[in-house]
Amino acid sequence: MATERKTDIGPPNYEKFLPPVIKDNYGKWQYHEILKPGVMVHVGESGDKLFTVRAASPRLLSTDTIRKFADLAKKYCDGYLRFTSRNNVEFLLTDDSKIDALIADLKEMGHPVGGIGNAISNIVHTQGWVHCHSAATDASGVVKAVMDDLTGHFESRDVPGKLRIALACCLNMCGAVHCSDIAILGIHRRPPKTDHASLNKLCEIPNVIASCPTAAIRPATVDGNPSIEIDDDLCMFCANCFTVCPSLPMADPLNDGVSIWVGGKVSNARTEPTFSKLAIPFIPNNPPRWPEVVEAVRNLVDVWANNARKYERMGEFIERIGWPRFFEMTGIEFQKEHIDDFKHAGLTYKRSAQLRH
Amino acid sequence: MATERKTDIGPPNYEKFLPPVIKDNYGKWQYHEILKPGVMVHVGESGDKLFTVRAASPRLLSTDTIRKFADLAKKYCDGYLRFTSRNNVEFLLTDDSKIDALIADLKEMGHPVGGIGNAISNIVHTQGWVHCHSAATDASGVVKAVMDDLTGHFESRDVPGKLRIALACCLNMCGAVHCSDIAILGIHRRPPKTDHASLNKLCEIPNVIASCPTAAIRPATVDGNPSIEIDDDLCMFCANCFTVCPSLPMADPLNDGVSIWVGGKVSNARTEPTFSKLAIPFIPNNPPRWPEVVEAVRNLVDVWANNARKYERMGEFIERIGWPRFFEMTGIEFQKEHIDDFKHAGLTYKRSAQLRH
Amino acid sequence: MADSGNNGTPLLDELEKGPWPSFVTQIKEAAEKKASSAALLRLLERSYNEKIGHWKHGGIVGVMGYGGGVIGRYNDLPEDFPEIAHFHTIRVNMPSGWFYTSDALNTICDIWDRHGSGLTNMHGSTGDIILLGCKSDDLEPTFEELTANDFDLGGSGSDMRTPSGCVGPARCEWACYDTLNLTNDLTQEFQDELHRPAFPYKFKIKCAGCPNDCVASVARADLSVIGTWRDEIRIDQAEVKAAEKAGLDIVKDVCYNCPTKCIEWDGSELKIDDSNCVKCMHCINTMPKALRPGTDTGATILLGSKAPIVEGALLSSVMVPFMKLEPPYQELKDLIERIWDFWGENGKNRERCGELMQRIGLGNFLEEIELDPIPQMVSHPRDNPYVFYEDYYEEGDEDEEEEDE
Amino acid sequence: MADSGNNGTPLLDELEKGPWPSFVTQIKEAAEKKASSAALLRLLERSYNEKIGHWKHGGIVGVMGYGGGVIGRYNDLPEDFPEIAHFHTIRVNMPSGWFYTSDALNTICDIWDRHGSGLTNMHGSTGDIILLGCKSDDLEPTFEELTANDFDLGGSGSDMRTPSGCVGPARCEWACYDTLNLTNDLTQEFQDELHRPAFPYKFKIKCAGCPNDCVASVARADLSVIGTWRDEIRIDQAEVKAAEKAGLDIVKDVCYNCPTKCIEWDGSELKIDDSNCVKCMHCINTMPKALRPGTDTGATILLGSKAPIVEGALLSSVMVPFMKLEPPYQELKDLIERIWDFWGENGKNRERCGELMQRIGLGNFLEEIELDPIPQMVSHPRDNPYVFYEDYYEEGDEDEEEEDE
Ligand code: SRM
Ligand code: SRM
Ligand code: SRM
Ligand code: SRM
Ligand code: SF4
Ligand code: SF4
Ligand code: SF4
Ligand code: SF4
Ligand code: SF4
Ligand code: SF4
Ligand code: SF4
Ligand code: SF4
Repeated sequence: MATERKTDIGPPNYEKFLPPVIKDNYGKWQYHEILKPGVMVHVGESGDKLFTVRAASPRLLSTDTIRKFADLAKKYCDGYLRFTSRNNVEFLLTDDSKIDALIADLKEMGHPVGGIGNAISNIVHTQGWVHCHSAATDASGVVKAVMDDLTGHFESRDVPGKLRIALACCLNMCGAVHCSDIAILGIHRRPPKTDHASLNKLCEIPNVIASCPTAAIRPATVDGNPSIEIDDDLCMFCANCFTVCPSLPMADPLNDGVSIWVGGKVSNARTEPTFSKLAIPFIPNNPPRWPEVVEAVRNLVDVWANNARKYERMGEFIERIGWPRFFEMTGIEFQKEHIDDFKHAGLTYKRSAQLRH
Repeated sequence: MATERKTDIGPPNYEKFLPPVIKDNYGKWQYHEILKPGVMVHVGESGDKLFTVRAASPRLLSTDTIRKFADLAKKYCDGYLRFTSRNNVEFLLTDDSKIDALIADLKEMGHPVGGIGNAISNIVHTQGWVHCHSAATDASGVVKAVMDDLTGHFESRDVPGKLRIALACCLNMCGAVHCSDIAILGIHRRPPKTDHASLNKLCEIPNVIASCPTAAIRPATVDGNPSIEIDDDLCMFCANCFTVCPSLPMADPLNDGVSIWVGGKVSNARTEPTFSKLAIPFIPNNPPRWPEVVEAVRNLVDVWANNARKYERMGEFIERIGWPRFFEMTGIEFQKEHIDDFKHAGLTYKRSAQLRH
Repeated sequence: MADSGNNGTPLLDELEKGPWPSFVTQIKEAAEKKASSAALLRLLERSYNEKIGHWKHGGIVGVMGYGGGVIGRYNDLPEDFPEIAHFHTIRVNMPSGWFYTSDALNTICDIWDRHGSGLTNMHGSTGDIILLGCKSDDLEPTFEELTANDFDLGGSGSDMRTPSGCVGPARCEWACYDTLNLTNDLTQEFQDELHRPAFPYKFKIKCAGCPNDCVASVARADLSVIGTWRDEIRIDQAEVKAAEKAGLDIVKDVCYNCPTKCIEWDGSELKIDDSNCVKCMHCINTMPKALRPGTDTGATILLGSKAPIVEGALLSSVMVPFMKLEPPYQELKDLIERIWDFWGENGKNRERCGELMQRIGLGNFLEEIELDPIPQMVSHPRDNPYVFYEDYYEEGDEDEEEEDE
Repeated sequence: MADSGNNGTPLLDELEKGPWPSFVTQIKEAAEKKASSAALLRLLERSYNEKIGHWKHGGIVGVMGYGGGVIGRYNDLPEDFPEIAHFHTIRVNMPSGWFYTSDALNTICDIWDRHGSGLTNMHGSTGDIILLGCKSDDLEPTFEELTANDFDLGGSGSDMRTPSGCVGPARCEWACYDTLNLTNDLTQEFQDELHRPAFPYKFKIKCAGCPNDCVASVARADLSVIGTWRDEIRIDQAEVKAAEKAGLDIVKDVCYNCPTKCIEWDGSELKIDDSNCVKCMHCINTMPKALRPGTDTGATILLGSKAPIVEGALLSSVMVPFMKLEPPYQELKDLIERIWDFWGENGKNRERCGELMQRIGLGNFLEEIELDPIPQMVSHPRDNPYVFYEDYYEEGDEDEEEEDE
């Protein structure tokens, strides 16, 4: 039977899922235009037109909702739709007269339309308390609260350029927050609590020791058990030890929370891709709606939206005005934590006299 | 007697050596103008004028020559003169009618006048074989040969901006070549030859081992003597071990030579201060006139002089055209050696798709 | 916060308010049909109360013959929440470009309603369809139904992860190669590497059609394929004027932002010095009707990006500045194989490719994967003098220079 | 290359050709009068022949009561070159700004002709007058004559090195503080630190009057004092026009090169947004008659530059963005003392101040030297998440938040 079991077939070929207008104009699109928030048209060299309507999605979807999207696609798009790399849903129409009805249906369903062009799009995010053992904060809840506050910028094109927000619930950064205009990053702030009883059973002590990048972990015998001890001063809470050993839990309601980072990007447009930099070292978890995080993101968005030049991404804006001014304008206090002390720290010291006074 | 011995008096107060026109206009200069190569005037708010004539110096000076400078200063400048931070001599005149005669005398003496403004000034350099145990090349000889070739650019203002050349005869970099438009750097390319007989007598083995940044040095017993052994593959020829231990000589006629670096600067003008980058990994020592080095520097100067925009320093020029083009234009072959592999190497990899094709 | 716990979800209910669609509503929808999702809802409310997650490290679970594609998950309160004592994730390889028909989506929903929680992520960060939560016993039946319907699993663990690509030529005028075809082709070519972890660590591939990099490949893929061109930007001067008329300040908003200042506008003609253009896309982005990438297109191949654990985050760096990309993509596949061979033999456990490259040095790495060093691979040459010159002359070497006399 | 050696210096003679003044001629001049310099000439010729130097590590030599100021030097062929068996260097502290009278120079020459080789460097890289080569016995008499004539030694070894400064207010319209006075004042204040090595390693101070940094302080001094201003650039609009008339392309050559693009020229008025000006000097440099730094002047204080051995070269980094500098310079001296105290206690042997700062981290270093962290000290905040948060709550801490019920 094993031979008949289907394996290694790979995903279905995408061609099966392309609407005729795409097949006809594949690789021959000439230009696009944004018609209104969340709606754009791509025009082929042939003159054919493809209309896209982009709707918000919470990403965590029940099969019911997926079926509803499928129904809408049947109703308006001959059954063709796609998802985006930021987890929005895109409906692909050839008949522009159907656009408004589709939008009305989507709004009715509770899915704002927007996110195209100079707008704030969906937040790339991760599992959080919904499904991951490693989380220092929830993902979906923070995202929901923040986007509730920013839906207006999703549904319009009233900001200077694109602004990409991402969230990752721990330093593993599955949300790849390291290159986002605004990144929300779950962090632990307390060294792992060692379960000495189980450690030697569940984990290989040499591996545990080797996992620590700062050499904070030493072998030790505790209550007669071979175990480890951790030098608190050397721990920077990366959780790599926990990843290799479940007996070293990091999660801690009193000390977990989020940090906020700014100014990263991945596109090559104008400036090269760059990492996000620390803006706010720590905000405690405050479920269900993390009001301090919402407020902090809103503040960053406002400072950028009100002061950036056209097309200027967050990081480009900050580079132009200088970090001191950024801290001034946002009212964020600059602290020791902002100063890099990792491997390449020295390269972030200001090594010139080019300063505003 | 010890109490009468004069110590800790410090240098003579500079005020003693300032000409009256400087005392009168101290801190009240209004502007300057370059009148011709090597000659400038500073005009005080008072209207007073101070004329400066800058003459080349080999830096290594006999007392005879210094006395000749003193005589010229007496003759033309009421006995006032100074040296510059790049080791040129500056004659300070109040009477501009004397300038030409002074220049004539200087030329007669064999000292070209120039180096002011957009010109190539003197080469900051070091001891070399004249006086240092650490040298991988001579200093004065290379400088003389290179400047013979560039005197034309010292005596005129025919280049786009300032071009600063420096030479250091070993990686200690007493010439501080690390931030020069063009840097000539003496390098060893062979691991130290260990004098096992003397090592344990002259040096402390633990110190020697600790001195090596790449941990290439291990303790070893050789011919019955406690000594060290060096893993050739780990040695990058920094000579730090030799600095702490004379039994590890680095100098080696077959393998010593110079490398050439480009694009550093220290001023804050336009762009921030920056390090020089490797252009040519190795040119063997070829005394007395190092023709290959002269040729290499000339080539770099020419490419810059012919293609840079006004005020553009070497590094700014290269950044604008891109390093690939720099290698193309100079005909220098890009090799493995150009790729950084020291501590922050990863930060020099090209991490974007912004490329010229 | 009085009546939290089993009697309701007051904290999560707060997250049903507001204009953005709510994941809580989604879980509630699934909870109507599925006891597991109902349990998830309660567990999550408890996490919200306690400010801590309740999931444990996964054990090794999966489908027969595969080492990847399933993330094992167990909660740490199995007595209180037996319905989700195990609650594994199945990663299903999405179609390239995330294109679907309604029918295909419904098929997936049918399968998942039969075997799992009825909850998904559309999509996971790597690009997979995430089927969120099922029991160990349901893995194999789900897999069987998926393959029967042409779907297969994605990657997890130390294998090639599910490659992804931007919408590309299907709906973008800037695609410089066929991102969907390449994504699909590589996925099919490397099925074994995708399903059976045999690498030192994960290996991700992302295909972006142009330097806008709409799949964040430069930051999130070990192998980043970024479309580009090497001839001239195509200009429609009339449309440039039209763009200006429509309100674009071409000098300030376009030329001024060009990273190499190689584009000039004098009010009547747009001039681009293409030899200095670094293909950043900005001018094209701002005038999509007037400008288009050239026609001699291909891609830049970059290697090594990853998240920060544990040596620090990396962006990918240039391996091949320009490669033509036409099926069967042999040059690219050969390069990938050489990289895998070397990494497979020399990578330490849990060492990503980009980390290996940094550890041994780009110069050495290039030698091993048989690429010549070129200046395009660095932002600038080294600025420190610590060069490991590889050879030196010994006394008596034939190329030794004559000593005097 | 037949007759090299004692019969002549054919190789060095080659270096008397050409337009640039020749150091060989200088050595020959001295060799006329001094056997030691004649020996040096022959030794050097031998080095040119053999392509290798002939100097050895110096032993500890010096003048009574001082630990620095003399570099011991011995050649490795003392039998062939007995005249320079020892050939030590004396570092003499130059007057600030390298200003001299003819008489002062002649005095030095007289002393050096009496006791040494008759060879000098005017000046050494750190700034000292270098008296190049004398015997051990001549050290003390030379010193005595120098001090009798108001000169004293410079630094060497693990001490404060001879501070130096640019020509500054003596002949430069851009000096933002009195570089000569500060250089001299610090040198006098710290005589003990200059002459008696008691630091972990050397400590250099360089004073540049403005951001042009004509003494390369940012690259070559542990403490870099760089003049700057915090009010507006003074503009003489008429002279701006004159500069344009004289051929300067103000937009292209000036505005375009402004690092923050805060300067604009519309053909009639030059406008500077001083709040965004980073005091780079470029516009002032290009139009010295039209523009001048502001009048509220002072300096940026930076710390830590050095050559590459052995952790890699460093540029100095900002400690105090703006400090007023008036005699007696107490604020600066206090800062220097705090830095020395901390470095003295915590620096490892041969660890420069900038290396210590990097090793323990700028944040910790600032705490120790009692400066508050401010964003001006970094080019950007950290981009890695590895923060050493210093405190955490323990269960039961009073500021612990309420748990439910
Ligand atoms: C649909 C999608 C690709 C896909 O396969 O799913 C897509 C589609 C388009 N992108 Fe994108 N981008 C998409 C994710 C991205 C990402 C990735 C990300 O956000 O994680 C980036 C990189 C962001 C970054 O740098 O951090 C991205 C950077 C761009 C840029 C460069 C913007 C910039 O100035 O930096 C452009 C050009 C522009 O907008 O002018 C662009 C332009 C476009 C265009 C106009 C291309 C075209 O001609 O069709 C498409 C619609 C515009 C829009 O959304 O504004 N797209 N685009 C993705 C939609 C995500 C969403 O739902 O919001
Ligand atoms: C005399 C001297 C200071 C001293 O105390 O000895 C000096 C004097 C002046 N410098 Fe300088 N600089 C002197 C070394 C330097 C150095 C240090 C070095 O070369 O090691 C630098 C930094 C170089 C670097 O960045 O690598 C330096 C960077 C400048 C600059 C910035 C140039 C640039 O575009 O980057 C200016 C402005 C200019 O030239 O327009 C400047 C301008 C000036 C002015 C015009 C200042 C003035 O108004 O008087 C002076 C004469 C101009 C000239 O030489 O062209 N000076 N100047 C030094 C002469 C050295 C020599 O003999 O050639
Ligand atoms: C599901 C997903 C997040 C999501 O909600 O979308 C995810 C979830 C997990 N990731 Fe991830 N990663 C996911 C995309 C990423 C990405 C983004 C990407 O692929 O574009 C990254 C950053 C890019 C990268 O690869 O570096 C990422 C970097 C990590 C890391 C850090 C790896 C590193 O080398 O730095 C870990 C830790 C590990 O591998 O041990 C990790 C580990 C994990 C584990 C398996 C936790 C663990 O250690 O067991 C998470 C399982 C959660 C769960 O309960 O299902 N995940 N992970 C994403 C995969 C979905 C999919 O297949 O489509
Ligand atoms: C004489 C001088 C070179 C010159 O020809 O001008 C010089 C000569 C020596 N330097 Fe230097 N350094 C001289 C300025 C410098 C500079 C430049 C500067 O001060 O602006 C530097 C780079 C800046 C810096 O301090 O980092 C410099 C960085 C070094 C180093 C590397 C130090 C480091 O931390 O990286 C060493 C090695 C050491 O200290 O062991 C060194 C060591 C030496 C020694 C003492 C060699 C030794 O290890 O014994 C040389 C003695 C040569 C001799 O025979 O007299 N010298 N040295 C300069 C001092 C003259 C003066 O007092 O005016
Ligand atoms: S970021 Fe961390 S907590 Fe979140 S899904 Fe990834 S591994 Fe889990
Ligand atoms: S959390 Fe990171 S730094 Fe802390 S002990 Fe574990 S591995 Fe080490
Ligand atoms: S650079 Fe090296 S060889 Fe030259 S003087 Fe300095 S220590 Fe000596
Ligand atoms: S020269 Fe440098 S790298 Fe080589 S053995 Fe000596 S200290 Fe180590
Ligand atoms: S990466 Fe380029 S080709 Fe792909 S969707 Fe984005 S803009 Fe289009
Ligand atoms: S693509 Fe970018 S680099 Fe090229 S011309 Fe346009 S803006 Fe300039
Ligand atoms: S540093 Fe500034 S003040 Fe000093 S000489 Fe140079 S230009 Fe003048
Ligand atoms: S000093 Fe520099 S930054 Fe300031 S206005 Fe002039 S050019 Fe611009």
